[in-house]
Amino acid sequence: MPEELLLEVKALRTYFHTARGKLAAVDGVSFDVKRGEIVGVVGESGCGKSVTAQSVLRLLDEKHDVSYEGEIRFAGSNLLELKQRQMREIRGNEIAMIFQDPLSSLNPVYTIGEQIIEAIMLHQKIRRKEAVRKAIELLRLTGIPSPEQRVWEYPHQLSGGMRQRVMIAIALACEPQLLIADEPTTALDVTIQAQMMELITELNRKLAMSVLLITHDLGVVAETCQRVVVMYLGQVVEMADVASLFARPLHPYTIGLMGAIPRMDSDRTQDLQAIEGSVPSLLNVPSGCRFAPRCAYADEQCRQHMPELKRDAASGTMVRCWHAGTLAEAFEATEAAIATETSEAAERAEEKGGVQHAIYP
Amino acid sequence: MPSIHEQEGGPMPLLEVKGLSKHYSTKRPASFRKSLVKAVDDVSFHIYEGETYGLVGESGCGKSTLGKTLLRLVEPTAGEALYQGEDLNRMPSRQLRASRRQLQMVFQDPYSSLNPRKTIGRTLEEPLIIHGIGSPQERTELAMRMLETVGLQEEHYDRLPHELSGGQRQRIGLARALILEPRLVICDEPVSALDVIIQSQIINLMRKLQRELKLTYLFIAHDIGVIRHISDRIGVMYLGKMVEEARTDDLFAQPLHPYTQVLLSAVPIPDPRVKKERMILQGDIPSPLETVSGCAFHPRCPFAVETCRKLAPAKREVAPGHFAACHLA
Amino acid sequence: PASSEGAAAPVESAAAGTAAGEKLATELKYPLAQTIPTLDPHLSLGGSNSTIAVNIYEGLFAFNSKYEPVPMLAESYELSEDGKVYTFHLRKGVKFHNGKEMKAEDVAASLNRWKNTAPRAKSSFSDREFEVKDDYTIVLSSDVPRNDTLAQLSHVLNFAAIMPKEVVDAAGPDGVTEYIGTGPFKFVDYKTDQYVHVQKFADYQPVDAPADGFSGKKEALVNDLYFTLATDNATRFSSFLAKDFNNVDVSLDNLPQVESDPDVEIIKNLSTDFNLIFNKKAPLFSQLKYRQAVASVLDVDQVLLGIVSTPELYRLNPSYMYKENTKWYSEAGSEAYNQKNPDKAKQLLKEAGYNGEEVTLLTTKDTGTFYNATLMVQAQLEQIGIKTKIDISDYATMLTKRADPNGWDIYVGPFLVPSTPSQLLYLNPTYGFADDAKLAELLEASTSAIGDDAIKAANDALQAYEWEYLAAIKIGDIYNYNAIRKNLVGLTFLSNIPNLANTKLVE
Amino acid sequence: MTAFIVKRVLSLIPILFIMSVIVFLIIYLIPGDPARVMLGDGADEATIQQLRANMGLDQPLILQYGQWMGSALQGDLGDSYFLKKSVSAVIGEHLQPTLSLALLAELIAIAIALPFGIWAAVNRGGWADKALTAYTLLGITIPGFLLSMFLVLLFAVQLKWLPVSGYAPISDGLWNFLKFLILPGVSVGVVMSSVIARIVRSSFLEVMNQGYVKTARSKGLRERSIVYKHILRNALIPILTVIGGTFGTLLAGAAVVESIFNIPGLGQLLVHSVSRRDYTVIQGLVLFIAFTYVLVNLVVDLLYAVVDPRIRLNK
Amino acid sequence: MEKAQPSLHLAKRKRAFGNRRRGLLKRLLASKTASAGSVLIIVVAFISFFAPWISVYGPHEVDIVNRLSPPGTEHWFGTDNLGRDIFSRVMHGTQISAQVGFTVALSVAILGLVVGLYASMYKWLDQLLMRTMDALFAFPAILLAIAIMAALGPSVSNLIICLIIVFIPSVARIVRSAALVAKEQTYVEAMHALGASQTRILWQHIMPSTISPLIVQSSFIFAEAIIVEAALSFLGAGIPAPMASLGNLLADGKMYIYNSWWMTLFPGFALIISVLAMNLFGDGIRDLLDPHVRQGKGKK
Ligand SMILES: Nc1ncnc2c1ncn2[C@@H]1O[C@H](COP(=O)(O)OP(=O)(O)OP(=O)(O)O)[C@@H](O)[C@H]1O
Ligand SMILES: Nc1ncnc2c1ncn2[C@@H]1O[C@H](COP(=O)(O)OP(=O)(O)OP(=O)(O)O)[C@@H](O)[C@H]1O
Ligand SMILES: [Mg+2]
Ligand SMILES: [Mg+2]
Ligand code: NI
Repeated sequence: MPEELLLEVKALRTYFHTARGKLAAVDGVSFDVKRGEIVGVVGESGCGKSVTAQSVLRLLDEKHDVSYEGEIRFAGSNLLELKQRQMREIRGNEIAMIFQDPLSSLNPVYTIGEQIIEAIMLHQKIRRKEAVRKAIELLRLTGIPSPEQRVWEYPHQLSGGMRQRVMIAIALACEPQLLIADEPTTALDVTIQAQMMELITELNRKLAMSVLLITHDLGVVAETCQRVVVMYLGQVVEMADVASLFARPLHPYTIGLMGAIPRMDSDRTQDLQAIEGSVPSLLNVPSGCRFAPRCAYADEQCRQHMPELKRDAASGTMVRCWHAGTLAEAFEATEAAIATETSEAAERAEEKGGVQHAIYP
Repeated sequence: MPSIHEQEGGPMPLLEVKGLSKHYSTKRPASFRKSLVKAVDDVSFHIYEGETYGLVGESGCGKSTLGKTLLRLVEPTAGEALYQGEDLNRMPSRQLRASRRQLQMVFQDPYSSLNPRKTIGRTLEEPLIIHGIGSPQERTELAMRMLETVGLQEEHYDRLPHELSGGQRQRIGLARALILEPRLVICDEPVSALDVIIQSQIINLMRKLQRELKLTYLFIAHDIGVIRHISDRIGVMYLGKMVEEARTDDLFAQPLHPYTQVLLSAVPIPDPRVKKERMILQGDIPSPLETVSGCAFHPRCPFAVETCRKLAPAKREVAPGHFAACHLA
Repeated sequence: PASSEGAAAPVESAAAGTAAGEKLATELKYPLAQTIPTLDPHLSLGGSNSTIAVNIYEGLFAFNSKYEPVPMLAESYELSEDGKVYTFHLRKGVKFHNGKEMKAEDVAASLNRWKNTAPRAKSSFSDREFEVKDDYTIVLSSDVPRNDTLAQLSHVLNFAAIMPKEVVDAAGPDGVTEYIGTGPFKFVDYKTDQYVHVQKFADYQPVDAPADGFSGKKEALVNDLYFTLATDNATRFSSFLAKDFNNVDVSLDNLPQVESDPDVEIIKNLSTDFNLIFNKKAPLFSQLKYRQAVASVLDVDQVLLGIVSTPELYRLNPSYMYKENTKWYSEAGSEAYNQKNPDKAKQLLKEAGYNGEEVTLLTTKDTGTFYNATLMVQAQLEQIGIKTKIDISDYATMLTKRADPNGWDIYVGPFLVPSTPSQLLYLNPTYGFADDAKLAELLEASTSAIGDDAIKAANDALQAYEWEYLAAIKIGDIYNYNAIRKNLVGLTFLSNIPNLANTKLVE
Repeated sequence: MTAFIVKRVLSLIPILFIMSVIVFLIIYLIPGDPARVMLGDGADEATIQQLRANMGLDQPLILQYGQWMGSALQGDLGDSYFLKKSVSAVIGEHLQPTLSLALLAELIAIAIALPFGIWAAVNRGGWADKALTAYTLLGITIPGFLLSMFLVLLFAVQLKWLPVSGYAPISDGLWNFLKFLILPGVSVGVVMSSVIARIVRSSFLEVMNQGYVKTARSKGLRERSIVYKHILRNALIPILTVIGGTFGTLLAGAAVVESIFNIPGLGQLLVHSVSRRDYTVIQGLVLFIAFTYVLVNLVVDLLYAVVDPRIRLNK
Repeated sequence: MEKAQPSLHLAKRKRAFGNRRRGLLKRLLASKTASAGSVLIIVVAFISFFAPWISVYGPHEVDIVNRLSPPGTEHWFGTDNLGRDIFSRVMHGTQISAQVGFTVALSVAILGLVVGLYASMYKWLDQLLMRTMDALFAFPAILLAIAIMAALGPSVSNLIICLIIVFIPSVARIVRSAALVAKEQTYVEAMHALGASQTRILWQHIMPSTISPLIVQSSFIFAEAIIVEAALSFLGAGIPAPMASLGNLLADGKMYIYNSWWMTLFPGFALIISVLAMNLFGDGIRDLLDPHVRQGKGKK
């Protein structure tokens, strides 16, 4: 049932109660993940991706720090209404998470093996010896050399990338239905990154594991995701399937995002393209469209009124912009130019292909 | 932009590394045998003033260790690191502390490198206080300006690290390194947690600072696009060793070492329409825990010949300014 | 328990006073409130020591309840006409715990060691030696008559215990290493800081006289006797409540808890006297006027109340002897006792030219009573304008400080009950450095007097002079309460030392 | 590791040496001497001096020290003036009760402190936390003798479940041994537990918000496992230190409780020895306590490295 | 790229700067525990300071006729076995004990912090300092107290010296343990990279992680010092007589606990209040320094 909704986030608001006041880090986010689907989440740093992810698992300190509003439906039940004990059944079992910060997310006083084994034994009824074997296997899968030995090392003895892979291994050990991966490959070199994404997509295919992939690497998004959610300042600004997003981004922020990717063929003497200005403070959000202060196309309407997330008739993309339609056309023009460049680049790569094909028959 | 320093007979390099090694010995469980991790193994290179030296390599190949060893945050096992002709490894600690004003580091792990008890403002002012720069007022002002510079707001001044997002923390790390206006900054993945827009802003900023202040960067990153954009020269590390070193354009035009070739082929392309054939490395993944005879890459190298299995290749200059450690290059 | 009544035959059918049908316990635990510095009876003055020693050892004589010496190991004695030569005839067939028969050589060795080590014995025996005449006869002679000889030999503190010669010869300076006597109980072991275990001595030879005080017939009515150390008052009392002990000293605070218990008898024991000692070498109190000033102001009721908190537990007594000690009790000079006359005191101070010098009161908190008494005295001194300071330290430190003529003025403390004036330490230089020719002379006269009337006269003169000279000021005598379970039969006390021979525990 | 232990044990030698000198000096410094105490109130000066001479106390300090050191080096710590036994035998006798009491009390303390402290930390600000504050407050302020008296009154005198006081060696049977130790164990344990519980709470608060706790939670671990496995071990170092400290303190003897419960332990021995100036015993005891304390701390330090692999001791 | 925003006005920044400082003070006041603690401390200090004026009886004034009288209008807290007014004695006792406890706790905290921190930093110092601490610990308090009192004379300050020596090791060890953990954190490495001196790292970055256990331990030592003082007093090595201290009062009360409970109850109560005040204050400070707690204040 590929169309079955596994996770459905509806108008989620996550508030932090700080000394400076109540602060909505996530402000009305809605999206869904279907069973077996890989959904990418991209967005400006600090826009609330990690908070959204952790809200789904309700990992934030509800006693003191946060409160939620809205609905998070997972396999039919609203997670926000569950008791902590019921939540525990879901965590790891149904939904697993890879954290963004690998060092502080690993317990410094246990070997990585211990931490992986713990996850394995928690969800699979097997004996420890078997679990050890599995842990080593998982490490091997994540491309960590000499896993038999590494498994007994402590987090501080590993490199940044290795720690990240340990996090991945822990999450995969749970064999969840939904994997939330918060920037799982930032510390990995491209070869290992590719290997990791391969691993994840394979599990996705084989076990119909859904993935919510938070990343900054649009390359990874393009290669692995089926749908993409674009966030900006606590809100979803655009949501589309991957092809149409890259082909026809509608929101000016998304357009800016596409333009800022450093390309392999860019002019190195030039500055990279970037959207001017910075994200406004969460304590002081603009009343209208949240992107308006930085948007080149913003007009009075944008500054006064917050646009709703609406379906764009042409592409089926959900977008939060008053000018979605007009902007798309403007983008397509530039896109065409880039497309030719890319295909040229691809051709060039093809020419040097001798080497590559020699390696990979 | 290749700079004049790279030409033969140019001025003295700002940083010259000779035969630097860092070996960790770790205890194996259930046995008293110790094993040696050669995290950095006999690495030599140099960096000129005002240039950006990009460092790429497989995860776990020793890049971070190299960076930390250079600044003597971990004591090297062997070798020297000459900063302006003076060996950092032999410098008395007082002098070393003083030179650290000019040598800064951005840590790979942004959260744990920030003191969880200090507000962001305090963290940013700390280096200024250490080196006795400015009055408290000026320091505050400088810190606030730095916050804006890296795309954060004034409100973040009073926050604590755990109240920030990953990318925000990373920017704090960068801001802390840059606030001293150092001469050499070792950036260990300074932009990995940033979205491309802020990443672009930061990279542009770093380049601007470099132009204005003649900053020198040792830039460790996994994002080939970023590395390519910012670096003047690039070093490729594999298993603790420097396997290739060249000017950026040369490297991209003509990668000599097979590992470099694999690396470049694996770069994901941000276009769902292009389905690229990626090179996936075969063979056993090597480990710095085991000593491999011959070339460290041979177990995975498709071209490996008998010599590769027996003899470790030395780094040699294949083309002008283009070094590689491969028998076949 | 009721079931045992009449069923079992008495363990000790021969025991004196054992009623038919009684079942006697074979084991008795007796609480000891203080640690035992040494088990050597000759060495120590401590009460704990004597409590144990009187069961293991015996002397030539023992006090009866009137503090009169009664022969114990001695069969009889003779005193020469001039009162200078004592001849002691020993009982025959008395066995030591090691099986050896007691002979004159043992007695001479023991007593010569005793007189050389025991502080109390020193003044009266320094010029005399116990000599062996034959196996069962000992002779003691001196240049002057010594009317305190028998009392000294009877006293249970610094006990003139008789032990085998070998033991005496083997003794080091810090005491004997074997505890062998002739008493009704033999020493078994001393578990440091836990208990001393003694056991009925089967070959014990009692004297054939009624038991009175420590004199007369003794019989061990329990097989095993444990002197259990319980230094904490509350613990001792709780153990009594829990029936671990069958007798215990009771503080005023605890009294209500046992008073109403029909199984418990509360008895009052004369426990000690209290005296105020002057340092006669101190700048102020070397002058008689100052001592008189203190004597004038002193309100002993208050001080005694301060010590025991209830009028029930003290009695006024101007004599340095207990009233019970009929031979030596004297009320001479008692006008000076308990004057409560601050005006006179102030006058005396003025005459003496008191100028606000600070008076140091030496005390210790190791036993609460010293301290409370000192505080009360302090309050009274301050009342007449004497500036005071309390120097409080632990007991050992206090002992050392007191031996030093510098640094203290007044010390208030109890004195283990003397039986003759020669044992009054404050009358000689030991305590407070009394240094007065007339006092020494009168003291000498009181011990060398022969005949009851002569003794009484000499003693009255001595005490009258002491109230003039004021080496010390008598404050009074205090009692303590003892709770004794009714099934503990026959326990008596003398000078607050229990006599456990003839004591039985009915189950 | 072995090198570290060896070095640490060797470092004992100078400590013990310096301590022995200091103890000697202190003993010389404080007034009072064993001869006077032994002879008691009213002994005359000559006798005292004679006994002092016989005990060798009239000799110059250096000479006394030399003699003591000489035999100490041969493993002979001298004889007790009062107990007529060798010091090592005396210490040996008093060690078992103290050790038993210390172990039991520490166990009780930990059994109370860990769950209670954790519970309070997890419910920071809640009523569990307030209960802990009240408990620790009472635990630390109620004098040991009061608690002991209360326990005795209730369990020994009223309920008659346990004996009032005393001690039986373990060779008398386990229950005989334990029944004497339970009440003193509890009264010491309660005080210790309030010391430990507070540090448990505060250490827990330090680490409870770390990232790895989130990771553990996201694995679906039960809260118990998270607390006892992940948080506890990270919070353990200060807790271990305090446990080590309290245990060390207990090994030096709990004089008050020992005296109330009549347990012939090192604490009583020390107090008695000090009060009667049993120099050789004091000397031996101080050195012994120093020795055990160094040992306890060595174990604690070794545990640091076991608990937290990042801590390197021998570098 | 040129920075787009106009830089903030200096005035505005200054305001922010001021805000931050005020925030700290405000937080201190806002912390319920800390302010409750401070209030209690002030009350205790106030009462004990004005004790001579509040009570009609002197603390050493004996009145044997009225000994052991229960609390009433005449003697609010009753009298002791010598007829001394318990109220007055408790007030004076609190003053002296709080003074002893506080001085000892504070000095021990400071000294223990220094010793523990430096021991954690240098291996050779560690050996030297911690072995010294072991040695200090091994010295029985009684022996030390008797010796110090004998050598320097009995006085409150000498008692304090003795107690400080007794308690330093426990604090030093706990500080060291926390510092050993903190020292291996990456942010400490980062401070090295910035060129911070050892001293700075020690005091600015490692020290804060030791504060929490330090405060917990010190607030205990406050109570412990008062109680140990009682034990020492009993051996004549405590606060010189006839000064009243809470410890002395409790020890005196022991003899009369069943019938004259007021001799124990009131000093005990005073002790609890003083210790509670210190603990609350300590807890408040601890919470202020905890980054997570700081933030959590917002909810509700
Ligand atoms: N504990 C907290 N208290 C207050 N604010 C917080 C807290 N945690 C996060 N925030 C704020 O919430 C916003 C969203 O944070 P989040 O971590 O979700 O960002 P993100 O999208 O994951 O960014 P990045 O890509 O940089 O990781 C940020 O502005 C951050 O500063
Ligand atoms: N403290 C340590 N003890 C033991 N081994 C260590 C230690 N630190 C690093 N290593 C090992 O050194 C090697 C190099 O690590 P390093 O962190 O330098 O890699 P890196 O190139 O930075 O990798 P990444 O890109 O994943 O961050 C790794 O094998 C790692 O396990
Ligand atoms: Mg994030
Ligand atoms: Mg790294
Ligand atoms: Ni250049």
